[in-house]
Amino acid sequence: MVLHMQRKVLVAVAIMVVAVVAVGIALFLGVGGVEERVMGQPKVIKVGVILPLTGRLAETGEDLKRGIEFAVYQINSMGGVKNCGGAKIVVVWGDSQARPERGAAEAERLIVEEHVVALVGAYQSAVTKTASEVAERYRVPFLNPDSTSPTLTERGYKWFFRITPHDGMFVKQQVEFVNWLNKRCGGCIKRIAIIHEDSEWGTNVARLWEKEFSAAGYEIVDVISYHAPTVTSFDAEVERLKRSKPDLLLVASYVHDALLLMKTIKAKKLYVKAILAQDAGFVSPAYVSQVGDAGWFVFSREVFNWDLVQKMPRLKEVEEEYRRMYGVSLNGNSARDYTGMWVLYYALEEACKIVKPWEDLQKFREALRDALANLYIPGDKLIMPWKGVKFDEKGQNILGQGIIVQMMEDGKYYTVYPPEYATREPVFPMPSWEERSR
Amino acid sequence: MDLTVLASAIVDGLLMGLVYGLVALGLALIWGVMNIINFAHGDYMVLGAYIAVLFSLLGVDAVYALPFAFAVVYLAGVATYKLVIRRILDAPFVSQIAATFALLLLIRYGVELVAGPRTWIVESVLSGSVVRVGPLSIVCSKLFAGIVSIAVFVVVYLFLTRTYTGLAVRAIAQNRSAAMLQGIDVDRVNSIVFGLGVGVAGLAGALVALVQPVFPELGGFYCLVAFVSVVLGGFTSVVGSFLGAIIIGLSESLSAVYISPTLKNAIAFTVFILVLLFRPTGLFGRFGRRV
Amino acid sequence: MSFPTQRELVTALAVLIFAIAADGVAYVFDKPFLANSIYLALMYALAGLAWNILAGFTGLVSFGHAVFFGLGAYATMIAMLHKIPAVLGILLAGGVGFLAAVLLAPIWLRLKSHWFTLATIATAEILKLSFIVWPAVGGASGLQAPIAEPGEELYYLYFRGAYLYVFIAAVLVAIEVVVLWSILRGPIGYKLQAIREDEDAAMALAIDPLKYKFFALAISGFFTGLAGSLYTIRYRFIDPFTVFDLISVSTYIALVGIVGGIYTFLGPIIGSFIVVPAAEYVRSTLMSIASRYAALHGVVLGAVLLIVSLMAPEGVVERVRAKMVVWSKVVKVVREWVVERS
Amino acid sequence: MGGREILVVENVWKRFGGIVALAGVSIEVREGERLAIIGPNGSGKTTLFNVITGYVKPDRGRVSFDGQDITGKKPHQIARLGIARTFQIVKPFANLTVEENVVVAALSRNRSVEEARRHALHVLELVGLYDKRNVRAAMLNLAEKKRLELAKALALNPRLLLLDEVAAGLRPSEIKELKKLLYKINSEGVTIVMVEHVLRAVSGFAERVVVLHHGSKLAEGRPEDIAKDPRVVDAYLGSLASQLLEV
Repeated sequence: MVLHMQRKVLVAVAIMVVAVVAVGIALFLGVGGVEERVMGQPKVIKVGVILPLTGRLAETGEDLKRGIEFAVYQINSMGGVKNCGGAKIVVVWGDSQARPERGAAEAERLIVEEHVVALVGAYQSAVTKTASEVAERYRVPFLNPDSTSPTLTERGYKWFFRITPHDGMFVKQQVEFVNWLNKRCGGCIKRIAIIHEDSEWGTNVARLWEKEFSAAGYEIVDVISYHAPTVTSFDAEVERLKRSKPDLLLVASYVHDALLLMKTIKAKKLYVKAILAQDAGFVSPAYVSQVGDAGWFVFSREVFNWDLVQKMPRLKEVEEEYRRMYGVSLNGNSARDYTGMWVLYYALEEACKIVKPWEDLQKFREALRDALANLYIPGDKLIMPWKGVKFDEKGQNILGQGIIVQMMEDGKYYTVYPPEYATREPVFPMPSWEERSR
Repeated sequence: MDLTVLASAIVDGLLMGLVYGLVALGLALIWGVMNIINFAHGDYMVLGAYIAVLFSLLGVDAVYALPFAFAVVYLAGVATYKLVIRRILDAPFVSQIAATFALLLLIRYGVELVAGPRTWIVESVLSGSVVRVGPLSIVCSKLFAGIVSIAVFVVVYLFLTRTYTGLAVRAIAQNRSAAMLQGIDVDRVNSIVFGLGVGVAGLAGALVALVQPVFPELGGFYCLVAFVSVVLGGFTSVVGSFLGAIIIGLSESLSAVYISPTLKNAIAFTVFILVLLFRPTGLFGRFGRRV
Repeated sequence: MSFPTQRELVTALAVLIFAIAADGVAYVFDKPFLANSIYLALMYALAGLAWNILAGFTGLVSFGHAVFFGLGAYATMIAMLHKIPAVLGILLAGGVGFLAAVLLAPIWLRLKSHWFTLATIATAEILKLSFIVWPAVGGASGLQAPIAEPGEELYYLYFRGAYLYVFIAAVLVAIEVVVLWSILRGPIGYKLQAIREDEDAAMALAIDPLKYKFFALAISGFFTGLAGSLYTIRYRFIDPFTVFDLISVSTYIALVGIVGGIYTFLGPIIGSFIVVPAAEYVRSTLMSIASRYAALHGVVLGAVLLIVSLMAPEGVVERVRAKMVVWSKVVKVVREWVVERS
Repeated sequence: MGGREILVVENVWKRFGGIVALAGVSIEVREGERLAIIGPNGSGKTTLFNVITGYVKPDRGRVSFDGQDITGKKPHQIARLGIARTFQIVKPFANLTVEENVVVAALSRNRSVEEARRHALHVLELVGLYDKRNVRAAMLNLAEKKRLELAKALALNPRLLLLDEVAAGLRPSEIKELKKLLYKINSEGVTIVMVEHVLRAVSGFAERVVVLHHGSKLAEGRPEDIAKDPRVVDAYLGSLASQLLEV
């Protein structure tokens, strides 16, 4: 009996070894040979879009998705990609669930199973990191409209293109903005304090702030970090800020910590001449609707603002149609992803001149990559407050820029900088808490 | 760092510690009586917080939500006991962990399913106002939360020491089979204890909603803090856990100022492991044991 | 009873062959999603088996195996960044997991039951927070491996799709299965189970509990470290939030063990191949029916766990086996009855 | 009778909080002897066993086994030296089969599981549990569990066997059978020390009886003499009247 069993085990192990070796050889011979089959139906160009459609960022994902959908709707109703015989763009969605490894798996699925010509996404920098790595591996263009971590374009990728400005560019612009403000009050801003959440984003931003602002001659008097998922109180931190007496407070926060911080600043009556936030929590709908007067006169860096319609005729048109379709306004997220899809469209037109995706998919992807690398779109064709779109050798759009907005007493943000887009004059320095309660 | 910052950190730590104490107290009570670790404890707390959110959405001041938060979560606790906890009282340790962990997932994501993943802020008459004591400014809602915590703690303490049911609870904590022999309806008392334990946490949740924004994962952090407090307090001691929670609150706010806000939880956990190693009976092991 | 039987070994290896076969099918039909699910299942099976040598055989229930998983993931990543071949990186991950277990043993093993569990959770959280503020390992930004140059694919185990990775994972699990199986059938298996059942009684039988717990913890750390390296070689980007996560790492590792059944050697493998693909499937279908509500996934997971812990606390494997015993008895009775008649 | 001293307990003290469990107990056990230690509840019998087997560290005093000082050694080290014990509250490995339970013990003397299993089956035959070898230990009744406890101890091949109330809870017929078994074991050269609550359980078996009371030795001698010793009667009376009736 025992012997009998042992023989069974031996046989099983033998089968296993044979199977393993066989499959192994098969797989190994096949490495690199994963050639995508030619797509069945012509006249369609498939684009993969990876977004956090479920999970913690599902609400943001919804916004981003609308931006993409709307752009695709406009492109297709204008007659599709003309150089490809009016082929319609079809979006295949991938859900990152806000997790890096899911993003990678979805990128793979879209490339291999769905045969997309390019990937667009993926909002969070960590997810963009893994998803674009997969794209690089498969030699598929990855167009990123919405991640701001500077490291993304420092990796030397050849298939990665970022449309949005990154945090480094934003910070440089913020320094310019503060210089500009400072001129208005005769150099009243000298001391700067920073408070930031401690994930990759907040930490990077704080590091850049420290570097750029000290380089510009400001004194960094305090840098405070906190762990957003567990923060329950800012009392000690605000007390510390009161002591260090900064003229300007720089903040990088997510939603609930931003709310808690502003409420605490109000309750403890911490006064600084200006507070400048790095969007994120400060421009989220949940923050704007709930912060109340604690959030008045706070500046925030933004990529987009509702009042830009007054300054940009093209945006006005798009915004009205978008509102008719979805019942909500464009915001920084939907506008950037909308722009991303249009940028891709211009590149598709160029690539289609060389080869059609249904003739040779991989060759088309290469053509698309080249088209993106050589692309120039002037600012007046965009709905973003940018000078245009042009990628440098790292794949970063060098013509993008941010704007600075300020929350006024009606609880809405207004653009105050750069002057050519401003709809209001900045309120600066902030009125004191005593003046406000009157 | 000067004295005002220190004093402010102490006051803040103390007040947050009192709220932590309410969460920890219920955990210790359940643990002491049923010998069950309720991994979902923090999420029952969040239930209470969402009741406060609901009140403010309906336009009622969230302060009035406190008794309702307690009552609703108490009932939820009794139901949980009857449906789940009762069946795992004598189950292997792994099943107990798995079951309460399952409760955690159910409540946390159930809440997210209903209320969405967004962050809510609760307004009340107290929010925004400040009490000034010398150079210190104390946020009113936090002061209120601290005072209510003390009051609730006193009520629970009196319940355990002065009422018949309280005596029964303590008898079961001492020796379950002996209590059963004396004719105590262990099952009924257990259901009360579980309801009370999570109910107090629910009340703490409503208090938390007054002082900080509310979101579905909020409970995880409070639960960990409660565990640490309970360990500090000598495991099953209600009084000890309450004191332990205050220590955690203080150590947190002080380390946030003097070391690093990111590491403040790491410090709490380090304290936790050190206590387990060197004072396995907790800091207040003998004081107020099993009360 | 709970000793690994030969049938279990055969079944385990059969599951692995099946996994590789399914991987082959996924490859032929270009189904990276399927291959990825298999890969994840193997990764969790690797860690789950390692977890279970503690929980099932020694009675130490850890909810902090992210410690070893995360350290293993970081070890492999750092090895890769230093241009060390990935195969060595994987071994290094095992070594780091082993070392971490050895260093933690004096702390963890002084604690029992709940306290052990809590200490494991706390340790994982401490590590996570420390890595967040530690710039040398990338801090909160995490680390990403560079793209391998053509010709370096084998050196860095850099492949397209999950297909070849599944193969690597299956080999690692197979090694683990054979190693653990032979260890647990021998004297050590008996002694570990004696410790799990009653430590005092085990001591009276000349068993040094500390020695064997230490052994179990070290082995567990080693293989969980390997599982962490699987994460790194496949996804090539890690950060403290992902690899030290309480839910998607520590809890999932325990979950596959609990669902499969902790008193059976096979449990974690079966559990992993039930839970992981099911969760992946539920997720991908949920997306299409209720895109906003990933929360439903959490609720479903909670419901499954609750049902298993209330209805089948012994795990799925034992459940099925019990059913099969009943069934074979029925068959036997019927057959005898038929034989008698004829 | 009359071999050399195999176990020497010298002036052992143990205090738990405010309670003195052992107050300077000294006992010598000779090789091959059958010794019984009796005493009323709380007289320190089990604590004494726990001190000898290393589960409890004495505050003062010394325990030596076969001329070697074993005070402060760990239980598993002491078991390895050849002292086996049973527990008053039985401690079977509930989820293992009877056979596996004994194999665990036999593994302390055998390298391979196969050898250990052979030895275990032999012991199971001896204690009469052979037929139950494939039953989960949790399924046994109390008498069987006590026999399993004994089997585990025997599988260690001990030189000294410490039995903590093996007779308690058993029916008279079962006790008789147990005694027969113990005689047999003893005749093979194993020294036996048993702790019992009452004298009757050890009469006719023990060659010598030590009476503990309030943690110190009250009397020592042959069973017949002990039964008549007025101090012993007083001790039992003093502790609990009803217990006397059992004597």
